[in-house]
Amino acid sequence: MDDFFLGYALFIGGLMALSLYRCIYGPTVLDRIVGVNAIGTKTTVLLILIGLLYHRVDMFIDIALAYALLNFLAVLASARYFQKRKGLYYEKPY
Amino acid sequence: MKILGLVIVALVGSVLIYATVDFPPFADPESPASLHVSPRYIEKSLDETAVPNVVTAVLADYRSFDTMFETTVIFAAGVACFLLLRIPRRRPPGPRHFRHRLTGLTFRVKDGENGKEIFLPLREFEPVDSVWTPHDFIIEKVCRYMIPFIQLFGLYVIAHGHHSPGGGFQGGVILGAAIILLSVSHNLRTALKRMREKTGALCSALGVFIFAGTGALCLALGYNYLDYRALAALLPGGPIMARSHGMLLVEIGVGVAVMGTMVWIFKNLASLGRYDEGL
Amino acid sequence: MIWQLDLLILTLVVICGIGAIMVRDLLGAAILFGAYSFMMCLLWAIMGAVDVAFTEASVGAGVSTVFFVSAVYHTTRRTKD
Amino acid sequence: MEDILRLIIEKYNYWIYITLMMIGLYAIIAKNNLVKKIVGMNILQTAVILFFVSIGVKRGATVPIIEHAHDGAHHAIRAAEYINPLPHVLMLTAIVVSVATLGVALVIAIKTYQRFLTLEEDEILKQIREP
Amino acid sequence: MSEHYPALLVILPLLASFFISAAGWFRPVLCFPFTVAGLAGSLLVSLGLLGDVMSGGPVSYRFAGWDPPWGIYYRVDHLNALVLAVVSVVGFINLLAARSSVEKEFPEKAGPFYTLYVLFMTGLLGMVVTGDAFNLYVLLEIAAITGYALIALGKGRAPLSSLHYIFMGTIGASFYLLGVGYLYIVTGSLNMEDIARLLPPLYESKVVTAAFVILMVGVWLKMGFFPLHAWLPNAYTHAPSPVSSLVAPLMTKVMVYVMIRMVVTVFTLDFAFTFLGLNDAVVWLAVVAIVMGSLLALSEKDVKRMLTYIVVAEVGYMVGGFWLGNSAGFTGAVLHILNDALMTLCLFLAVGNIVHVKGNSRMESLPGLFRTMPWTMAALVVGALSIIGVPPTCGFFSKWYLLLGALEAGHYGFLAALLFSSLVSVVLFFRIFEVGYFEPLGGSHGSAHGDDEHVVREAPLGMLVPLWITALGLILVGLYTGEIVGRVIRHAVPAMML
Amino acid sequence: MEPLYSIMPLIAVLVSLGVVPILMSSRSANVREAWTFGAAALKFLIVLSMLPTVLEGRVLVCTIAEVLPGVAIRLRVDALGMLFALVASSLWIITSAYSIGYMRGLKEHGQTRYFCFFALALSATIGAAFSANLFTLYLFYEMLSFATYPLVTHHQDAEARRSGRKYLLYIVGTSIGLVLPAMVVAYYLSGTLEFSGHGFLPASSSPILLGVLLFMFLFGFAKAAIMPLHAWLPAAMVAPTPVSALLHAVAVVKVGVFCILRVLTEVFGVELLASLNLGTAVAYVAAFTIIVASLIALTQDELKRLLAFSTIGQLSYIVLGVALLTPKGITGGMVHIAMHAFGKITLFFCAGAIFVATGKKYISQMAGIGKQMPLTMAAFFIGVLSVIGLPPTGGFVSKWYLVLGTLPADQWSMLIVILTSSLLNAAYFFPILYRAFFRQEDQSRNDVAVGEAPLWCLVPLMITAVGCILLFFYPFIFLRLAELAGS
Amino acid sequence: MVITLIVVVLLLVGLLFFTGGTVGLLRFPDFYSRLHPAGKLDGIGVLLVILGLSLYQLFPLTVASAVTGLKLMLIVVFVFLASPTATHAITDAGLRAGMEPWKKGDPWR
Amino acid sequence: MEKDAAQQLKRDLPPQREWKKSGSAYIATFIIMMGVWCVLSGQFDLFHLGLGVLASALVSYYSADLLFDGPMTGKTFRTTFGFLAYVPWLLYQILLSALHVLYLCFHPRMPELIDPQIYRFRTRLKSDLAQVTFANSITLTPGTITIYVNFHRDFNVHAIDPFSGEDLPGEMERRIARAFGEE
Repeated sequence: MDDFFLGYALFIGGLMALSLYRCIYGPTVLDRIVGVNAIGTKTTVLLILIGLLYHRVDMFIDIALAYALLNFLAVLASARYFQKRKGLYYEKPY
Repeated sequence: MKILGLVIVALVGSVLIYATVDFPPFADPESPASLHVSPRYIEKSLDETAVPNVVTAVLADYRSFDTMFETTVIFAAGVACFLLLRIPRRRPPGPRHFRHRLTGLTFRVKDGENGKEIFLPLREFEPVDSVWTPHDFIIEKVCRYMIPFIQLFGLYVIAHGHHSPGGGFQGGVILGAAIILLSVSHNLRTALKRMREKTGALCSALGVFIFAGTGALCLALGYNYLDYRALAALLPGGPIMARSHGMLLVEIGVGVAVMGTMVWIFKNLASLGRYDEGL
Repeated sequence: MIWQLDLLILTLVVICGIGAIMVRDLLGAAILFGAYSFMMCLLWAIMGAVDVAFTEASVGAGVSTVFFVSAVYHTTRRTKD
Repeated sequence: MEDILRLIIEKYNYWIYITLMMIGLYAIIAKNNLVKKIVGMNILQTAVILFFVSIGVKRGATVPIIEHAHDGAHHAIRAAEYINPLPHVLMLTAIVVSVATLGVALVIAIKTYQRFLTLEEDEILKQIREP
Repeated sequence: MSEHYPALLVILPLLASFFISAAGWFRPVLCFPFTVAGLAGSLLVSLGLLGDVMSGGPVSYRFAGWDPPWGIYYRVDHLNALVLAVVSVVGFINLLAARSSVEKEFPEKAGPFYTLYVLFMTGLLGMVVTGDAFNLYVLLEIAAITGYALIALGKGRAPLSSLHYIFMGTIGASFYLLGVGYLYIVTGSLNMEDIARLLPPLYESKVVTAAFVILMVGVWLKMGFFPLHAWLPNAYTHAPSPVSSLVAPLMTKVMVYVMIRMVVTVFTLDFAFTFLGLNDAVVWLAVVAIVMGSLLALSEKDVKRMLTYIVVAEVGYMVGGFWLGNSAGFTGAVLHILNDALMTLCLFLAVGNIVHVKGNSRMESLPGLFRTMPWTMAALVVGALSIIGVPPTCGFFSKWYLLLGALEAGHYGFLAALLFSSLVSVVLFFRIFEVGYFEPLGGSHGSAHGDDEHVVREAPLGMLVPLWITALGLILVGLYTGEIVGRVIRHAVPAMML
Repeated sequence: MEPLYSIMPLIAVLVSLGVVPILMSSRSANVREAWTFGAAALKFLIVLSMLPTVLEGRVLVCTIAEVLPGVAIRLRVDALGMLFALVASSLWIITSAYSIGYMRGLKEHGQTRYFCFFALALSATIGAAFSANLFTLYLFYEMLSFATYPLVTHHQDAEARRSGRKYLLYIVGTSIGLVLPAMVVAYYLSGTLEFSGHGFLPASSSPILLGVLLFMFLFGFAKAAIMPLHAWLPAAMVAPTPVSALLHAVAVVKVGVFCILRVLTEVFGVELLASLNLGTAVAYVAAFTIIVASLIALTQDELKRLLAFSTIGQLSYIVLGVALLTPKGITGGMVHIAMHAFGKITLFFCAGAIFVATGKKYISQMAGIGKQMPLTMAAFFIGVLSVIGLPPTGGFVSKWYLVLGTLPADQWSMLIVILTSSLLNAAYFFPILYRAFFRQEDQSRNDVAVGEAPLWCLVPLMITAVGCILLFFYPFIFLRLAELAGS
Repeated sequence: MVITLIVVVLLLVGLLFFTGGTVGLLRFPDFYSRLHPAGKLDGIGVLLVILGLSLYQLFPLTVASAVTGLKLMLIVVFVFLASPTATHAITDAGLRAGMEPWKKGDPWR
Repeated sequence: MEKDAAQQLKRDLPPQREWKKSGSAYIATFIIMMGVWCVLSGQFDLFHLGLGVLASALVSYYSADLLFDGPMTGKTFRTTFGFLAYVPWLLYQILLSALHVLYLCFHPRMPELIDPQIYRFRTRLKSDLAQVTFANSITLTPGTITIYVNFHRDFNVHAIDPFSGEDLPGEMERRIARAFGEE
């Protein structure tokens, strides 16, 4: 079962790498935010999987929980940036 | 500059690589680092301090002096942000901008005569920031429901640092994040109403004081600084449990300090020290 | 220590780091830095440093990105490099 | 050749920390934007943290939280079963320090911006030179 | 109580910081008394500690009651006892002088200012007293963060300078931490003496060499040793005067102390001097530092900025003196830590007074200053003479030992650099004196003003008194050099150098 | 003989230092001058009180602080120091009086500062005279350099600034660049800096090193104005005349020479110098200076500059005398300190008096001045005699001993140098006298008949002139001291 | 065994959703449409995966493992609370920042 | 006429949200927090429970008014149960539309299939909580995102294709109304 979890975790890691593409090449900042949000969700899962691989899942849940609770704070703050009437392209498009 | 950067990076990199050649292999259980000091921590900490989380035991007891200064660093950062950004003012400014809720027009209200604040009728007008943000009750509502849980979680993390990962710092950051979330989802004024500037600042100083004071208490009781065994005279459970409880006390101090400071720094950063409106 | 995952995440960390440095927008840099700290958190977790991972999680998700965003909010997003 | 390959494989974690360190260092020195430099500074600090945490890793060991029954009875603890906790302790402190530095650095960057209305170092220096 | 001195030394200011911070919110008037109380406490303790060490040899303290390699361990020998006394004395004197400036420049922020002041002192004192390599890092960061903030408080381009300081300081601290990590990876210990015990069989290891190099580079960055000094002049120049007179005398000196401590206690001289044989190269680097520092100082038009370059040169003195690797050089370096702290304090305080009265410290604002601010300028002269190395001010004696050390080591380049920098200092300071002594242009010399003309516009007494305490201290320390060397520093000289 | 521990030397040094705060705080010119006088008299008395002890051949010692291992700040009154201190302190009284007249006559500014630094400089001079070791000597030497700077630049104009720079460059530059390392090397070689009658440098050191060391000292003490490091002295003549008089005829330059004497006799020691043949080398340097300075003096028009070059030459007599390494030569050199001081100060006083009374600085303007100011010019004449070394003035005594000194040393060339230079001296001094007494003044330029200088100026120069003559008849104290020092 | 099978199936389905989310994130034309797969499919994925994992670690059934299971479900609850809010916040921000949604026929962004 | 409309609108305005603390809210918060604490803690000895009581009391003291706007009534409990009953249906809906979006994601000719549109409609839900639930439900359902809700209760919904967006508000609104007792 461990091997399965390992493979699974690796696959999710691969998906994270793909999401990272959006983070880095996302044409706008909002795309990057979306990418980071996706990565954050996957991180939560990955943390629990790591816990299972260590056979100490109870030690890792707290971290995952913290992520679940706090992950959207960053997204909210970045969204707030645009809500405060700052243009998407602040000075010039890059 | 780029070339200089590359040269320096290359120099440093070569030194680092040079050193790495002689490192013990990665993850080697026989490396010197794993054999000299740390085994004792792992093997004895449960017996000596009754704390299964070795990291916490080392952090808050064996090397508690480090941790005290870590808290001090945070406190210093808070004071530094305050010192640099805060624009001192006799009276905090009242709401200056009001938005007519029906038409969506924003009015800027000056102070009346003798500097009295003017409030527009709150049913039709709402006080807003100078830069209007949509009154998004979805975010507000959800955050309101989440904040108590986040706070509880933060407290849980502080309290259970002995048994699971976590401790004062993590819990403190989570507690602080709860308040920051309140500020981000509503507005800074709401957060300020919940936690005044003075409270936050005092929290961050108080946390350091709790930590240092615990140590000083041990000193006063005739033991070495931060030697929690001294607390056995005040708490039930003998010297080993006294260590455990002393650690909890210290973790609470760290948590309080970190929470206060995080909120303090955020408020300063978000409002540029004006404390009227922010992110 | 799970070396396969470790290796994967290490690569991602480096990519995130380079991305955060290279992106030509400070808000983007701040957000990528958030991603970087996620990766770091995973890395600590993989190496079994749960406490460090927890700290990185709470700091990276809760505080440092918000600090960055508010700093950028009050300054500018413009960057030449 | 084989030696080099073994060297690389045996210590892959250390190579990555060196890479990160160089990225951070490069950013601090060569980047023009102050916030970018701050990002680079944090990457540098994380690189050191990565190095320390890598020291603590042990093959076949578990997280340094001792498994024990709640009644206090536990079998003998062997150090090899648990990851070295000391680097973790140190790095907790280092992370805290890096957060504190980040806060102060951002505040000072904001102050710089307030004074010069730009975050680009060369523009600031130009302003200083030609007041 | 006296067995708890090493702890109290650091704890008293730390506890005071809470009270200052709280007083800042409730009764701002009390901030200053609390600060004075905290620092006076640690001053007394440090003097007591010095006395203990002088009478009874090294003192040690185990925090939380754990034994050295496991718990944190403080150890005070003659070297740190001396530096501790210097640090606390300088910090205390400067505090007294700071009050007027603080009340003038940022009265409403006195609370946080004093809090940071005290924390800065905590960090420095801790750095000096600690016996644990990682603990040193944490304390270093406390001192650094408070230092950044205090420096950024200045006007003009201070934030930018402070930001550069942050970058360089962080690189330095990270390098230091990395070096400690390298040591940890091969020895598994963080306690300095423990590392030193474990290190000898590992001398051949590349890790130790790299650790040494990277650690030294980190420390040098922090102290502003020559090629790595670029951040220092700006940061110290643009800081508010009470801050620059706090940071400039102390930070670099303490870092020099850290360097000495690292080489002597952790790596041991055997490794640094015999095995690596880097000493000649470092001394040449110090020579370059001294020469370049002096020359760069010559090109400056602002007195404060000039002083910062002198600080750069002085760092070269100390580093070079230590790396000469003989008893006289070591004595000179350690003595220079003491002397230079006092000298720079005196000079920066004097310049602070000028800034307080004149608003800036550029050359244009100096003319006629000897007439309007005679006391300040007189103290400036004393400080300058000390930098130049004129007996009986203390600067002469450290220079004497350094010269002797250079002669013993046969390092004539260093000798020449010392003399050269002294000569340049003469030019530097007499340029200032000349400007200050001669009247402003406009031909008001000669018999235009008679004798009874007294246009004295001095800094407040609160700033003058500390300045003069320092200036007299310079002479007193000079006169008691024999005592200091004989009773303290001689015991600190490592056995290998004797 | 056992040294006598006494606090008197310290008091002698500190007396003038002690009046500085009083001078600074008092506003009335009269009070200031009274205090200056008092201090000067007191100092002279203190020095005088130690004279009998010294004449007995005993030594007074006072240790202040042990600053380096084997090196203390220590005062010691021996014969040579006594000789010098006696000259300096006695002349301070006279100069004080003269200063009052000069400063008031010209209504100079900054008189408080002037008197303060004057007192300071005197302290340093006495300190240097009583130094027991090289370190203490260096201390006071530096102190003197810095204390005289404000005096030299007293006028605070562009010229003063220029000369001040030159002054510092030469004096401080050499003392830090040459004396300090030489001192360190000496300490390194012998482990002590304490003066001793036979020199403290170990004879086993390498001769080349010793030679280099000697020349570092010789040129390092640039106050002695040995060529080529003499240029500061003419430049420093921008100072007010009393300053030039006291400091550049008595204190500063004499301290330089005094230092060299100390180095020659008590650091190296006569035997060591003789064995290495270094004395001759020094003598040649001195001889060169004597001749060249006299030749340059011939071409000068400004009186004070001429005097300055004359001083350069005369100083080298002293060095030359000691460098001969014969007892008579040493005695002559040492006595010449006193003799030259009296003679030269008279000349300077006269120059100042002329300037105060007429405002004239140049020799070419001084035609017929002897008729207007007969007393002054008479004193000038006596001074000239003394400097040239003609009887009945003190200068003859010292020159006589110098000449005697050359004989056993078989230094014929030196004898010729001395005689030639005397001739040259005469050659540049007599034209002035001739012009003053026998040339008609230029009526077109001077409409107003000018009388003598104020009394405060006149009396001191008369006293010194008389002193010159008295020293011819009663040179015994100085001779005794010099012989004590030489033995 | 059955449990294992269920767990595996749940995980695989979750993985499918994750994959879909990522592919959508990469493929969809503009930022609004990218949010659909990224924000939501991931949420579903988390639900399924955590359900599976909590089921897996529930055995052997003890108090501790039950609590752990509950905690895991708590994560899901919070993700389901936070994720739509975050999505909503981003879209709102995008619209206010002046980003036009992609219409059929517009060029690819 | 227009004036009347304005009056009407004014009456419809939601009252200014106020932060009221009431005893029942404290108690309810305390109980909820204690329950969550037990789940989080997993240790049921006296010491940890005592800490839990302390922590819950602290949280309820500090933020009871965040969790509950006003005093607890019977309606609160009814709403809670209604909401719990609504969740399974929602999950089912989410799964269904998730499959649809999944299909879109993997479809090779995806660009032709999707047709993003913004739907606007006015809901009849009154309470904030119900509206938030509705908005979040819409967002949670793949294929639709609530962009903005103004205080006229106008929903702006972004749908990825007509299939996802066509039956809004529809069934979902009805169920939420039932759950929150606004039938």
